[in-house]
Amino acid sequence: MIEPIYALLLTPLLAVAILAAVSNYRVGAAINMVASGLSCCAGVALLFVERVRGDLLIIDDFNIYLVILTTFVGFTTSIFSASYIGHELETGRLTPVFLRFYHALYQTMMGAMTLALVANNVGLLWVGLELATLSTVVMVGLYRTPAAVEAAWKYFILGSVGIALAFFGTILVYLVAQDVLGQGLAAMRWDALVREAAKFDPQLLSLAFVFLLVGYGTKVGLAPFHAWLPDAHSEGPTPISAVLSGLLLNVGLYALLRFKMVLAANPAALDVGKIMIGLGLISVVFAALMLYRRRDIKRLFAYSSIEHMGIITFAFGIGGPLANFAGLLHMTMHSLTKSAIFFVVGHIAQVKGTQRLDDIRGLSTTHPTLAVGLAIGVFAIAGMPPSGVFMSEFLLISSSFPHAPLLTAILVIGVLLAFGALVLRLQGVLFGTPSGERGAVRATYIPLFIHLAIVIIAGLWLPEPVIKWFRIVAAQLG
Amino acid sequence: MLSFLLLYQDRITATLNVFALQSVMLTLAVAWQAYSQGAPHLLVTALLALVVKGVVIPGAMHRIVRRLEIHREVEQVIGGGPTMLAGLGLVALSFLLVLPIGKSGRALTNPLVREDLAFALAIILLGMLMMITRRNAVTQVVGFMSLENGLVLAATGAKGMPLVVEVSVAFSVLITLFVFGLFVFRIRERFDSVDVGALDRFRGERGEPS
Amino acid sequence: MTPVLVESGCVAALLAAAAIAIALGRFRAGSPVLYAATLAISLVAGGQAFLVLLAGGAVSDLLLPLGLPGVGARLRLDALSAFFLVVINLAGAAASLYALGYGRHEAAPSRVLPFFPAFLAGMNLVTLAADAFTFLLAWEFMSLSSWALVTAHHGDDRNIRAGYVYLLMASAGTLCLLLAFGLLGGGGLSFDAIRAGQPGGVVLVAAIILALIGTGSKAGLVPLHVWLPLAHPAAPSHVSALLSGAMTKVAVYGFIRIVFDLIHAPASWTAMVVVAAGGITAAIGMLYALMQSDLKRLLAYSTVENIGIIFAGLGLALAFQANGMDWAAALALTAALFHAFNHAVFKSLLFFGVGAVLTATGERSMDRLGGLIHRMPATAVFVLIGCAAIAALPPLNGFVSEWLTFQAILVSPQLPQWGLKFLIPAVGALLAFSAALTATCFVKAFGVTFLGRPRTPAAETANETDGFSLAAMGILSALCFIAGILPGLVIDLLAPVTQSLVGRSMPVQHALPWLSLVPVAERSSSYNGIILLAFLILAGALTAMVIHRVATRATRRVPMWDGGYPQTLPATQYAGSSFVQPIRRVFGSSVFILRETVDMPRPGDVRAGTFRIKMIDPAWRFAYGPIGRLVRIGAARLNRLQFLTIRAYLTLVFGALIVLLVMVAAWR
Amino acid sequence: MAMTSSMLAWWPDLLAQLVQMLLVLVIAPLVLGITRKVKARALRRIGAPVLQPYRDLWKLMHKEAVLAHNASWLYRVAPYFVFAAIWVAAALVPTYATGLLFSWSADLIAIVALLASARFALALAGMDVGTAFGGIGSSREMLIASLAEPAMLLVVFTVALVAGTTQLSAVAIHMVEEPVGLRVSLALALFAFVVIALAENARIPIDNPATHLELTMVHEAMVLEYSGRHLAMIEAAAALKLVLYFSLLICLFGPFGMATGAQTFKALALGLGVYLAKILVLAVALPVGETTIAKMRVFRYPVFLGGAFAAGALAVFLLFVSKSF
Repeated sequence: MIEPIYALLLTPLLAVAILAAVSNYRVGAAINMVASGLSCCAGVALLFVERVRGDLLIIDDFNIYLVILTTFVGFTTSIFSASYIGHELETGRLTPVFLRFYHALYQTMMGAMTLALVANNVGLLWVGLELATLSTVVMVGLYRTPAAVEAAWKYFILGSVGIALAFFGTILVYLVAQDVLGQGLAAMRWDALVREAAKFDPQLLSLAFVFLLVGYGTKVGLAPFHAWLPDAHSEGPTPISAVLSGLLLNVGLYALLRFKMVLAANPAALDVGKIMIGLGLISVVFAALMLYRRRDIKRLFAYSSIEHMGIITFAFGIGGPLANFAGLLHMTMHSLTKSAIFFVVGHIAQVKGTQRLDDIRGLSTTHPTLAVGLAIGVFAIAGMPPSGVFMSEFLLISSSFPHAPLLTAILVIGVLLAFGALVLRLQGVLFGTPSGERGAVRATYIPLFIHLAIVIIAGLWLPEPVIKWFRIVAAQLG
Repeated sequence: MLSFLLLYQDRITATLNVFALQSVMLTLAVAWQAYSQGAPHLLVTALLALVVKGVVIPGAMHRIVRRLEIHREVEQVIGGGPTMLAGLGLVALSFLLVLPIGKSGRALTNPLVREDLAFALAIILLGMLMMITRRNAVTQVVGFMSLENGLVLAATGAKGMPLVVEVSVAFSVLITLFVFGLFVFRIRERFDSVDVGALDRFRGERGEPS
Repeated sequence: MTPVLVESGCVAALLAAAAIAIALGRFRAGSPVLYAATLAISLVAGGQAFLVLLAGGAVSDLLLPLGLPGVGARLRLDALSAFFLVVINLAGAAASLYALGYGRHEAAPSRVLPFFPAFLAGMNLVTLAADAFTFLLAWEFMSLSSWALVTAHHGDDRNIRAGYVYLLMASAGTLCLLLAFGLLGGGGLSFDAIRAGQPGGVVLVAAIILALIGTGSKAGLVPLHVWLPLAHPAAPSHVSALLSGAMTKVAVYGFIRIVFDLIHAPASWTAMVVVAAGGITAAIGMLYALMQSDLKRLLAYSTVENIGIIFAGLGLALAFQANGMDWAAALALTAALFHAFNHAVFKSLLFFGVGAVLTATGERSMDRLGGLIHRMPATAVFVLIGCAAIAALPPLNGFVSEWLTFQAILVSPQLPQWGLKFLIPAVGALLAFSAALTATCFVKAFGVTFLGRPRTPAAETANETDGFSLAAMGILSALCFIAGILPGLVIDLLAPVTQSLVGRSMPVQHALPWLSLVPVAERSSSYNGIILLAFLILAGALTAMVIHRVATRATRRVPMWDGGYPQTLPATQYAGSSFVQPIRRVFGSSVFILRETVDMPRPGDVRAGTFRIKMIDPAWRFAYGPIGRLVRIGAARLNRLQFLTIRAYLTLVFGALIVLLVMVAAWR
Repeated sequence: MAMTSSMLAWWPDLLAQLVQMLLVLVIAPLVLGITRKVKARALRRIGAPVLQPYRDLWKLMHKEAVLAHNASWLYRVAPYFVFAAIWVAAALVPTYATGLLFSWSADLIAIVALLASARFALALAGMDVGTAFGGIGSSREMLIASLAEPAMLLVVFTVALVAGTTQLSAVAIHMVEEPVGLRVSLALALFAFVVIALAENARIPIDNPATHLELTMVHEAMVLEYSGRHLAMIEAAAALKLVLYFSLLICLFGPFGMATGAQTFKALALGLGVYLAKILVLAVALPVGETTIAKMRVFRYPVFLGGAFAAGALAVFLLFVSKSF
């Protein structure tokens, strides 16, 4: 019996090799699904084996659920994309050749992200993230329309600058660590870093964190490093948008949080909380206002992703067990909900033949099921009960208001603004005289409604182990 | 440091040459590091830097430039003077940042690291400055490259940083080059110049009433 | 089988009904089945709560392993929730009964059926919730399901806009409540914990204000009332009845729960705020109700007025409580609760009546109706009773609760604070003013709609509505009478509630001779509905008999006289807008922003003259309009950021980096 | 007190009550006749005999009622209801004795509300046939009412502040037995009350009971369609209302001589005499006052009644200043 963690890493690798070879897209999609399913199983299997804590790899309370989440969403997304790409082929937006690319890259990205998550080594983490970014860059440019190329280009430049800065930050961290931990891999191990953080040079550590913040912040899509995000979401294939919003942002945030743990363990270092609060608030308010003028449905939800990343960053910036708990919960809920939204949006765009919000009307009369899915998704993401997002926002606001009334007030205003914009657009899409052809949908609702069901259940009841993990991690985050 | 030259240049080919020069300097620096730290594997990095950044990339860039018949002079957004001033400010800032390190708490073992950290920081910042002051895709690439140079400098300055890092650096640079070439090429075939500003034509939602 | 278990079972049943209704929506017979189910469930829930209230409001708890980690979902049934459960489920049952008939006319039942039970479930759950999370969850769920009902008829853009405004206001209110709970819940988010740990000073005040805003936005306090007149017309009539009759009461419940139960010692000046808000709301709401010609909008604004009266009563209770005058607090609180009950009854009744008119004629604007008393006699009688009740005319129930409120106001001079001394009589005058305006308003509403001559063919050929609707209206009218002539019974039912909230209850009433009503002391004031009613009937019948005996009873039917020059055109009758023209003239300049444009053709000119009135609610002009504009401008400004070049974005990143670096450099 | 006493021996009280009911009913037309006569004399006219109102009512009752075709049941019921309501209200105001059996079943506010319901019914009846006049009448009537009620409440408030009750008999007792003395606030309240009374009884300057010129009509326009016994009921109700307000005035501001203590026959007789005298005075004073002023335009009502409102408010606040709780 092989260790699940290696299965976790090897499955995508094998899949890439195979997919690169397979030319038939149906087979490719099938393999894609199988591979993602296997990694998902591997991820779940992690629960039942004892925790790994090696030189390169680590499994602890923090990343275990993120791994499961990532592989799970990857799995559902692969199911969705299987039903999605068929339509794309018919409309001729994609050719089998590109699909070959697509599937191979999909697995690359999944593997890279998993790697970044389970890495116990700052360098390895960085490699994984970079790999994931580059593969998504190519996928964003997949349609080869001018807009797509431009989006990919933008994504690429900003992404690689971010990468470079993050790398510099990583080097600095190593520099700061090597004095204490000695040279070599030892100085890059998470557990070691956190353990010894108190002894580090605060100045250099803070400097490092600034670079890491800007670098990985670009991945997370915080304003003002967000520029790549909306275009990349709106121009790439929808499954990729789902994965970007649902997973990549999370992984970037994960990296940031790991480093925040290190700084939190060093009392003399710069108080990063304030910076994160600032960035978070900027992102929330900015994104909320940007929502009002959107005409492209996918771009709309891309901005909503920015807003939520802002909320999460704010939560971790506030700190404290409750706020951190809320942040973690919000991370999870957001990735589930947002990917679900992108599933349904993808189908809507296909049946209506457009992504322009103005051309999508009266969905509730033409495609009730899609309409219901969209409505649930949007209300869930807007923080209406019963959804996990509501629970996390409840925790966050109610816990942070007494301590930071003014900041929380700003946050609340931002949330309200975003809510207004989303509902406005939602009503525009759902109601009114139907537009476009009422063609039948060939959509798989399974992933969509599985996600929504999880979100709603989580809004009413959280399983005990999850609460335990969150509590522990929240405590570590300080 | 040679980055100033980079900022100063107004012609692409010249820019490339200076970049090659910078890379060579970097090679020397890294080699020196290798010698001083007595870490032979850094020589690999030096060699890597020399070959890739000193020879291959400039060559490739020249080829691209030639193939695209890009008009020779670079359109700068800001004039040379202000750019230089900004560059000076950035260098000052980087030194300011690095100096206090080690004062507080445990001192870093050798001062060399600190200086070379300062230089690396400076190069990185200057590289970014270059990226944002130039319109031209190729020069942006060059700016990015010099940024990477700074990284390598810093990486090698860090004692005994495992090999995985250099590998990843080189790896990233290669992919970088590959994808850049890809995109420059594509942009070439889509638009009639590699002017990044031209891309804005293709953005939706401009000026639509709410 | 504790009561709370029964109630939560009813909630679960309602939710299940909602789930089933998704399937039922397709069948023809679906809607009667569903409404029958909701009727049954509401009766069970209401009956259980009634029993609890009769038994003196014994508290029963339930802790579900759901909800917030560490807190759990706590449900509790005490006197207060029991009373509001009675109110809600009474309205719910009536609405269901009504909908058994009315629901047949629904065009798209699949848009209404699933959400109706969900809405009821949400309202019930709010009153049961005993921790902040469950409370807000149910609260938002209630808003959401009712939003779906408001936008059910989405063909009309106005309905969509109504839904939007409604949901936005609701969400804003919820956020305010959330903040309030954040301030109160220092020690924990279960209500017990909140009661235990009391913040002091400015925090408490902020919490109270936030709670007032939060619940007020749902109840419709001016200037947070703007969604009512939009949302109530949009929804189907039985839903409008629930929105107006039940949901605003849930908001009142929320306010009482937070301010009276969770917070022990409110400052006296918060009472001033509440009283003033109530008085202003009452007057403004009624003035605007007067100006409406759309019957449903009129009822919506009148709901605003009644909410004002209720909040004035609550404010009085706060004032008395703050000064330790328990008995007066009990009186004021009883008045407020009694009025909440009454309003639920007669407002539902009136909405049902309007719904009947709507189905019979397809018209909601009174200026296109008239003479319906001949075509729909039964409906006319019930609506007349409703109008009389809401106009606070004895011997109906509306009068009793307003009378009690006035009694509470008459006690106010004993308050030590001068501010309150001077404020409360003024508010009392405002309430009297609004009461008189209410009479005017409903004379207009009933007179123009049911009396006179039909103004359109639709009104001429209207037919009486179905039996279920009439049954629902009849039951409610009967309640108006019973609560009016036997107020003592209701007040005694309220005793446990006030007992639990202000530690005192009004003197026991039902033991008094002649079943009369003595709020404070027999010497100061008393009222007896039965005797008045008996007197009226006696005197009326007596005179009628005498005259018919002694004098003649001969009558002759002729064309109307009208001062000798009868105008046969129905259009020459006084219409709604002309009826209130004097009042419009009197208050037009001060309260309303209105523009009258008269276009009178010169003699010999054949074109028709026109007369237009444009009225804008100042709340829109001065509060919501500017906010909307601000957001739009901000969005437009920021939107430029979408169109920068990559270089510019890089510059942003670079700039941010530099700023952070400088921060680090400076921080050391 | 009333209730408890009513428990013990309530026959005398019941008797007093019945006498009171009949009394107001009987004297109402007379009062109306007197006012008309006095007014006529003041205008240098002979005027109709004092007993004319009785004759009018009698005649009207025996005429057949003429109804419009589309008059509904409400139109026919309204007059009786109005009459009954006002009669009951009048019966509950202590006039010559406080020991009425049922006076406690409705306090001052309730009585005001009873009048309001009478007005409600009448206004509806005015709109029933669907004539322009009816509409005008109802509309203006309701306007006046809604302007008058706040002022009325303030008067009530003042009285309640002085007497500590809104129970009319209790107020009367308090005014008689306690040393209330002359208060500025009471005077102001009195002024406000007079204004309100004028408005409510459709007297000059608000309305002119004698005119049938459509522009000036308010009350008369509302009942323009009525005829026969229905009209008789309404006329009688109007007369009763006048008496009611007179007795309210007396009971609130000048209840001296009223039989407050033990209901001995002597005391009752005395009270009755005093009461009739007071009524007579008022019935003379009213038309005299009326002849000195002119009817005002509809849109000056707010100013007029606003004055009443101001007076009432002033009265309340003055009381706060004078009384220090």
